[in-house]
Amino acid sequence: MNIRARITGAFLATVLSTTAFNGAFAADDTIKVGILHSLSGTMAISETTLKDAMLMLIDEQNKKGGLLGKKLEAVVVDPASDWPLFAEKARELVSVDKVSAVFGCWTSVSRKSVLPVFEELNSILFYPVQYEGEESQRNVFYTGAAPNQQAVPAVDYLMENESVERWVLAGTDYVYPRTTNKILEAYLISKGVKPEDIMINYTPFGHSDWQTIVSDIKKFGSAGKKTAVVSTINGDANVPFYKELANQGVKAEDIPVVAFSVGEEELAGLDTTPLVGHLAAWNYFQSVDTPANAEFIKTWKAYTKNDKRVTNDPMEAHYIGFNMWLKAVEKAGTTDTDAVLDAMIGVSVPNLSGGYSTMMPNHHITKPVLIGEIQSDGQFETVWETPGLVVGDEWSDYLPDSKDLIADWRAPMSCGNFNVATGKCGGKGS
Amino acid sequence: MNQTISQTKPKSLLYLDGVSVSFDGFKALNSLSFVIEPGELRAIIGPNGAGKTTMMDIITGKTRPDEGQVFFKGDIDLTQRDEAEIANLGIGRKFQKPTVFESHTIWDNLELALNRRRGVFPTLFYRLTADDRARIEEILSTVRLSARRDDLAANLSHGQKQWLEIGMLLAQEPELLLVDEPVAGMTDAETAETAVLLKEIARTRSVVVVEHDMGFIRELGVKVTCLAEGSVLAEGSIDFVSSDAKVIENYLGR
Amino acid sequence: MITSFLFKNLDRGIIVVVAILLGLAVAIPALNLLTAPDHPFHVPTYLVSLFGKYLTYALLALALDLVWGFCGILSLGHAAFFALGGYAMGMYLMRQIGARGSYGNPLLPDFMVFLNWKELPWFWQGFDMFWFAALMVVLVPGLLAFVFGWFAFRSRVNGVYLSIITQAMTYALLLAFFRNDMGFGGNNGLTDFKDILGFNIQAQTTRAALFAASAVTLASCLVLTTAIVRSKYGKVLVAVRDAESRTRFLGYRVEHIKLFAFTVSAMMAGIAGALYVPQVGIINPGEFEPGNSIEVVIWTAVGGRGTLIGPIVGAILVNGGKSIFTAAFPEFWLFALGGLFVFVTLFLPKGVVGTVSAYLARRKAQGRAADADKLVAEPMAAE
Amino acid sequence: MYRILQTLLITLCLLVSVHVTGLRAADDLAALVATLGTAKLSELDDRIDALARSGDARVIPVLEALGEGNLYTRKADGSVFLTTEKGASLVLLDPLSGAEIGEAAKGDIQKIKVNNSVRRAVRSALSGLTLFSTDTSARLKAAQSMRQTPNADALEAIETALAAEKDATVRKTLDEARAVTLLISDRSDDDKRAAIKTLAESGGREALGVLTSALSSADASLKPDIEAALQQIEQAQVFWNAGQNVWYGLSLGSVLLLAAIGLAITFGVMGIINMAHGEMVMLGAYTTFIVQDVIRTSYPVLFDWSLAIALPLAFLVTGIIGLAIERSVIRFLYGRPLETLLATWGISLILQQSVRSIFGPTNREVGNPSWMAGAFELGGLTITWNRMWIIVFALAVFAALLFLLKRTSMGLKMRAVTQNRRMASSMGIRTPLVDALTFALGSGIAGMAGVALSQIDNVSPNLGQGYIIDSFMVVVFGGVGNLWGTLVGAFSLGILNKFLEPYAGAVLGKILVLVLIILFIQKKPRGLFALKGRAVEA
Repeated sequence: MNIRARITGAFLATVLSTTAFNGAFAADDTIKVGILHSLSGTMAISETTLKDAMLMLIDEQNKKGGLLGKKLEAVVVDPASDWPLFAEKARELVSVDKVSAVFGCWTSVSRKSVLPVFEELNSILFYPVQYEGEESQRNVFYTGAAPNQQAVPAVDYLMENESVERWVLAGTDYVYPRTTNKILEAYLISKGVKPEDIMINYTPFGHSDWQTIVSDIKKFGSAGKKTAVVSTINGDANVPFYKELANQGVKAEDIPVVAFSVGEEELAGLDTTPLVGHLAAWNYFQSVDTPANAEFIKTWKAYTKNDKRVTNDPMEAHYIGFNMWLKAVEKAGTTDTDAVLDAMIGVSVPNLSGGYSTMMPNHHITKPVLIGEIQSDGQFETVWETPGLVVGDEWSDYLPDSKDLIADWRAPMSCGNFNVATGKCGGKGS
Repeated sequence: MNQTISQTKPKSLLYLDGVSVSFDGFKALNSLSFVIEPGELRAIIGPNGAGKTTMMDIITGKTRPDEGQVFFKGDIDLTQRDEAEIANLGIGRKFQKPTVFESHTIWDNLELALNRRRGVFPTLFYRLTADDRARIEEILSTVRLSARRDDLAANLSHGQKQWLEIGMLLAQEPELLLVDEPVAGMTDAETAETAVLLKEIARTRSVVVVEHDMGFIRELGVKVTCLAEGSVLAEGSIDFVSSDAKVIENYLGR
Repeated sequence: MITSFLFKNLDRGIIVVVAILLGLAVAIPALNLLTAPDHPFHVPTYLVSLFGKYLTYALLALALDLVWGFCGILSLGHAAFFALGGYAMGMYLMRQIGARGSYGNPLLPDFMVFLNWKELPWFWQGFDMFWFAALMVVLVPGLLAFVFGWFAFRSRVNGVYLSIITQAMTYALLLAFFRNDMGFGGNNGLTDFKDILGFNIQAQTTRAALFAASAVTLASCLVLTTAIVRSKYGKVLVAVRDAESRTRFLGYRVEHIKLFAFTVSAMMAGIAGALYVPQVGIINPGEFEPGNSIEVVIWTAVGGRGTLIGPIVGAILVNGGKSIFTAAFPEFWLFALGGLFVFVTLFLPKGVVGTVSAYLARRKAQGRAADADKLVAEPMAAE
Repeated sequence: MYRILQTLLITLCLLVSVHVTGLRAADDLAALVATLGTAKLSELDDRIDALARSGDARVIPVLEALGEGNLYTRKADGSVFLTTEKGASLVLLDPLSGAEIGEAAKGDIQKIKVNNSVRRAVRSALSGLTLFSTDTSARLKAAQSMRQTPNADALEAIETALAAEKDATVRKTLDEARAVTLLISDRSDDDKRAAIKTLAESGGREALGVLTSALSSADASLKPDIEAALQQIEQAQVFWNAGQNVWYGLSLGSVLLLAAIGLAITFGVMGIINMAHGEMVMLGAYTTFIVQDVIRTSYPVLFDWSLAIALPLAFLVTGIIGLAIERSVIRFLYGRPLETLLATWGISLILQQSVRSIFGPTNREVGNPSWMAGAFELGGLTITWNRMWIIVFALAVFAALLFLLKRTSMGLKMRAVTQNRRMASSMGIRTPLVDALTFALGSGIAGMAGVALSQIDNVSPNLGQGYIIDSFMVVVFGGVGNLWGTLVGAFSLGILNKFLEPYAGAVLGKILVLVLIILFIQKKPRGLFALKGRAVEA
């Protein structure tokens, strides 16, 4: 017998048995919650915070006595910013660790990668990040903003309050900016903006040399019309972008930049003094002055033992999503997926900006939209707010192919892409 | 001189005329010309940097000359061909440092060197025939390595590696063999045996030997060409060359 | 026939590995499908896919070993061939979705509808047929490797320079596939697959079948590479690795020798990618990441380059470790992984398999112990 | 004589008017300021306007504070204060006199909210008020602001200021501001024609913008003039654009050079495929962060010196880490370059994760010292200070390294060891020490590069990953083992990239550059400045 072969066999056997028995020994006196956020790799920069936030929420809930009389137990894995690994880890969480729900993902591609897993194994995912929409899946709850909860109101604000006539839509070349810009372009043209007054620019991930593009923006902005930049630039590339803006002297008073992916966390890496007045659109700012938020920030700082840790919008989304899930499980009296899925729709919990967010039948939630200006202390000052709550619109009304689609997961329709023109559900389960 | 050389071109085996090459301004060869006849055993001597190795590089296609002509068998222009083509034309080369395939057995080294079709597919579907086997056995005994055929070449002594390399060149069945310092690092006994071996080989083909060891060259007893600063200094019998004043000054005298 | 003792030994090892692979191809699907979930020998579907993925990685590592371990070409772009094979398969799977996409467009994949494309680009034609896609799985990476290798080997780009330009190649492809204008789904890549050859891709039986297909493919490729490596051509490959100019002066056209191995290796990598995609359910430009190619090199090194079993063992070891550690120590697994690479290069330069087989050979035949070392001699010794 | 008289007269008038209004409106002013506290965001513009019209210099600090978001109002009564921090509470100052008038807890008072339109109003109000300031830079700022946001009402004030101005730069700016303002005023067409001419001569994008917007509203008779001026400016811009691309290329090249130069030592000279090189750069950037953090909390006055302090520290920190890596791992791997790739890749994973564990995964803030912030105009070029200093720094590092290698005995030993280890060792050079120091030098230089890169990029654990591939491309493109090759390689790739970017876009441009590198290596398999001859082949 060959030792090499023996070792190979032994290894396979070990992996097999250890992982298989993991599942067999799953304790029954706790309810497990999966946390699927990258702790290493390129996305760790954004996602690690969300892991901490979830751990805190679970911790707090356990202090309040857990759920259905059981303690909650967090299961943390590291999908390492590797998209196929997201699918593998999701599968592991659901089928090996037997978690009742998973909170996780940041990028669209990671969500796309795990969708089939949740569908196949019939489990629940809470997705906390603003995204491009064009999706509604039975097993996923979207607690971040859809484009109509962020992008469109921001553009409205700039048109009305800053009388902007010329638009630069700058983004990283991936689906979220592409879609958002497509929606915005259609929206702007419907509002009478001329196509030549719209400049669209895409850059690669992690782009760090912004000299040419900032100078192009300045050039575009010197045509005698008030110009604004709508930025869907992704996380990492923002710091060098803002540094270049500041250095080339693009002031918010002249060419304001409104961003959809820049929050408190991103600004923590920047000296914001030269950026005062640039804008961001979110559904939550740390500076929101409500008792619930003050409490949340206090708990967060205590939990992380760091007085400088900031809070941000996706954290609030997890806060809302987690509380909704708790409520739905209590309502259903079980963590059984189908029962919870039914119970979720219509659940309403307080958000951190002083109102209530409700889970709609399309698995998106209602949120207020806030426009904030960057302050010199790295926080946002809310300068405008939608008068009421905005319902997340999964299929955009401004895209020709999706304007006829709606999602409604209540029986009897129970469909994620119902075509109101043809009266048919487009594809079962997609 | 050029005129006499060009007359010899058609019947010569190897013909170099006015070959020059320089590296970063350093002239390694300076209008070098000489001729090797079929069946000739020629020794080449010269101080370090005289251009001996560069000359071999030019003949085997490793280096392209800046100017000058190099012809094989009268009309084959070697400057237009690469190493593999030149090797397949029948020019074999032994390196200064013995270079054998250390992770192959002695047998495999010879099998690889054997003059058979060398394309991807012929080698992929190659089967060892009785003829080939006999040929390898023969070479093994010629280079006195029969007993170690299954050993890895890496485990041979320095002298044995030199012999293996010579054996590989024999397997290649070249018409012209270029041998760079074959006895460097050998014991006296090995040196003497190598001289016998080379003379044996030269019976069936032309051989050019580059060597420092004057004793060895004397033992070979052949025509000697002395190179210095990239061109021919003197040519003739060993006694004639070693009494040449320029050679003494440039090489032997030092 | 004269074959050295060691080769005989290795051949036996390969027979054993092939047998194990074929055994697994039967046993794992059987244990998954035929036993009840609470049976002690039941293999959960989750593990079937996971092991299937490891096997495709093993195939990729084997492909790399053919060029690196045996020919000394350190390609830092092998993940590119893997990804191209994966994309070819992904395109087939996308076309299989048909009208079941979110927008219900019978012809265009969702992401094209999304980006307002009106018709299918020319390079998507034909991918609705499996045979065509299967052909592309080997042809596209093969052709890229052939063209790339043709230029690089002819110009005698060697060693580190070659490694760096293969890295440039995969990096350029990464950036290109990220572009939404390319028509390959941009950053999201291709996903949301439904069927393969008419079978539901999420079905337990399909997964088991895919696992079996991976195991059988790996076994066949192992046999194929063994045949290549054991042939005279294989000896020439090693000769090129150890003493390139010697080989050239013997009259071998080194560029052709290298080109063939490089192309075959790329095709194998493409097949690995094609088997990988339906099992993980997504292919996206992240697979072109230069870091991925480096990881393949590391699997091979950990297992033992220049041995055929080594890369297979290495790929399974490292990825198995990654699966376990990312769950067990999510915060610290990178320390373990990084430490492993340092450890292996410092203390196991021949890799796990190389070290074990050298040790075995020493014990079994002490007189010939020294030879055993050279079985996995340093490929870089010459150049 | 006449001019002096005129100036005197104007000054006198101004003084008198300020004095008179001052007497009359001391109370009015305080009342006006007080209204800021209770105004809604939409009403603020009018209040600011009213304050500006008072023309009182005491308004300036109030407006400045408002614009910067430093003006507070007491929640209880809506009165308005400037504040300074004092422990947990704030000291309240009277906005007009600056006198201390008490203290308040932070919760009791609140910032007066401003937005961009308020800031714009503040800016234009301030420019009117500071146009006659005695401080040249304040006048320049005012003039620039007026040029940027022209206001027809201010035309006469500009002309008055222009007549009195002595400083050439301010004069030029004022002149342009006057032209811009004149274009939107109701002056005669001849005056406007002259203004168009002034603008055409001054050139630049701002003039382009002003003229373009004037084109739509101008009289038909003026249009040909404007169009001609536009054409003239655009022609000049073509030239400046090319210049701008070269500058951007140089700047990108300098970043590439900085990133690659340490690698040119560890990889180029020593032959180690150092995948942990990027992490050395990252550690240098984190050193800068720590230095700035200490300075910020303990010695804020030193902030402008933070980079100067960070540089040697970064060199030391990364140099020592490099030394440790060499001693513990790399020294066992000499002669096996491809294995160094594996080991250093492992090290890079460990370093990244260590930084992530210690500093957290998020970006850390590294600020620009004042001398690295902002930009200046050079002809039609906008040159940002940070980019310029980085170019200077990159070249300085390069020169120092060249000097070290070519002119010092340490450099001689380094070259000797890397070229022929055995020979060097037999000549009595302690090769292990030289190896260790060479690797430490390469790492230390990477760390210094990190200090510079922290000024333009994210300081996050991923920082190094972004540069490692580019660095290898630069070194290989330039020719391994040749510092000059690295220099030329970095700048040519930088400039090539920047010339491709406007046509092909950032992504395609980068792909093209990579393809060109691949093709180039076919042509010159050993890079731009390859070593030739037999030595290389051995």
